[in-house]
Amino acid sequence: MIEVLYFAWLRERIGTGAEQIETTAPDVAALIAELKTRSPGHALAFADPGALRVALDQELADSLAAPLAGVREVAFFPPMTGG
Amino acid sequence: MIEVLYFAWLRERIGTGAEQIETTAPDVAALIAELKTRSPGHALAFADPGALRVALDQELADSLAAPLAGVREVAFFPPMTGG
Amino acid sequence: MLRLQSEPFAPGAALDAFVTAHPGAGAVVSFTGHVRDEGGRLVALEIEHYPGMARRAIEAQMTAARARWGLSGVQVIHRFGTIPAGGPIVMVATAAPHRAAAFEAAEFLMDHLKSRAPFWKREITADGPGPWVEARATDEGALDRWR
Amino acid sequence: MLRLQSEPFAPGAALDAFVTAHPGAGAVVSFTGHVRDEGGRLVALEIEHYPGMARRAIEAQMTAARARWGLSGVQVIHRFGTIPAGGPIVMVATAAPHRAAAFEAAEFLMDHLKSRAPFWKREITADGPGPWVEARATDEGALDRWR
Repeated sequence: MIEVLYFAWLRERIGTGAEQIETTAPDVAALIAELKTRSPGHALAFADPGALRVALDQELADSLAAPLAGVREVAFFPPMTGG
Repeated sequence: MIEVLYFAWLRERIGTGAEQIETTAPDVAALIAELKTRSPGHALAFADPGALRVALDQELADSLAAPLAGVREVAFFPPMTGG
Repeated sequence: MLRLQSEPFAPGAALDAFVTAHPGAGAVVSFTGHVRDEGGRLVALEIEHYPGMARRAIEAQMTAARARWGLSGVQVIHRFGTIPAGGPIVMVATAAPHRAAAFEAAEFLMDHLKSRAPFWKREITADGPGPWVEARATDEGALDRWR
Repeated sequence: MLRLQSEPFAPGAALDAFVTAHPGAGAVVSFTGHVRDEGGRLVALEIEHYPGMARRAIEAQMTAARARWGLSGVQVIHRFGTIPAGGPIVMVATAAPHRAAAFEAAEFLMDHLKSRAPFWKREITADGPGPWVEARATDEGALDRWR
């Protein structure tokens, strides 16, 4: 069981900011493939995964190939616009 | 007649911060040659003219060859240490 | 010191407190970012953030800056929530013996806050919530300077 | 705005006044320079200046910075006279739409104040007036960046 978080327009398209997911996906790309099947909103949010950013346990991941072993919190969001 | 000003250690070596000079020196280098003869303090202050900075009417001069025609205020000082 | 808050802050009071806390520093640089009204078009910005990660990410950036430039002090204030036009969003302050270190460290922190801290801005106009602000390629490119 | 004064100033009050005077600016950078005590060796700095030229030179530098970076505001405060260790010597503030302009303009101004404004610093130790501070080659070299 992992906690999946969504921010900004991902959160809006999916309709929630957090959900608990039961998954055996080995990496981020596989998790995205699973999430896309959950609703049309999910499919829309993940239409272009390359444009998104992913954080694993609050650390930015380098790529969609990052493994999920041991990860408890996965966050998806658009490029950050802080400062 | 021009006003000659001295700052920092030049002022200390010469013993005054300002003097009125009657001169026909055509440029800064010629003025320095004249000033050096005024006292041992002047000679010491101008021992290494290349290490000094000169301002003509409050504008930094590019070189000791700068002409004095029309200039009313000449200032000599060490490299600046503001900020 | 890091403050993440929804409340406004006074840049001057924050600067004076920072200076007082670092009496030996020769050079103090501050950056303050405010909501631009974009010619009257914007009423406010709404800033969403990812609280846990925001704190971790900014603290890591502060630690990196402190080590890289030998800072004697570093402070970041970043707001979230709705900030009206003209209001302060972010403040960075750095203290170092000399000016080059203080300036570079402040720029480093701002460049990282822009593209590597989990905040997202959305425009609020007279008509209500508008589009999410898109990341600028120049902000991402600014990070190249620090690699 | 340019202030040349012997009296102390409060950086925070100066920053708040500057921000208030430039409400549309997205980015405000400040630099404040203080007298370092050099490990307790220094009691104060004595700063001599050339008043007429100081005003002209700094105003020219401010005008150049404003034009080059499209600043919406620029402020310089520079003190002269005797300034005790820890006291503020100089403050520069710049306001611009974006951060890169505000940072660069503030650095430009500080680099020019260091080597192109007619001020001279002398150390005051417990034994009285000490040596005049010598100009650093790195300060002169810093100007190359702006040519």
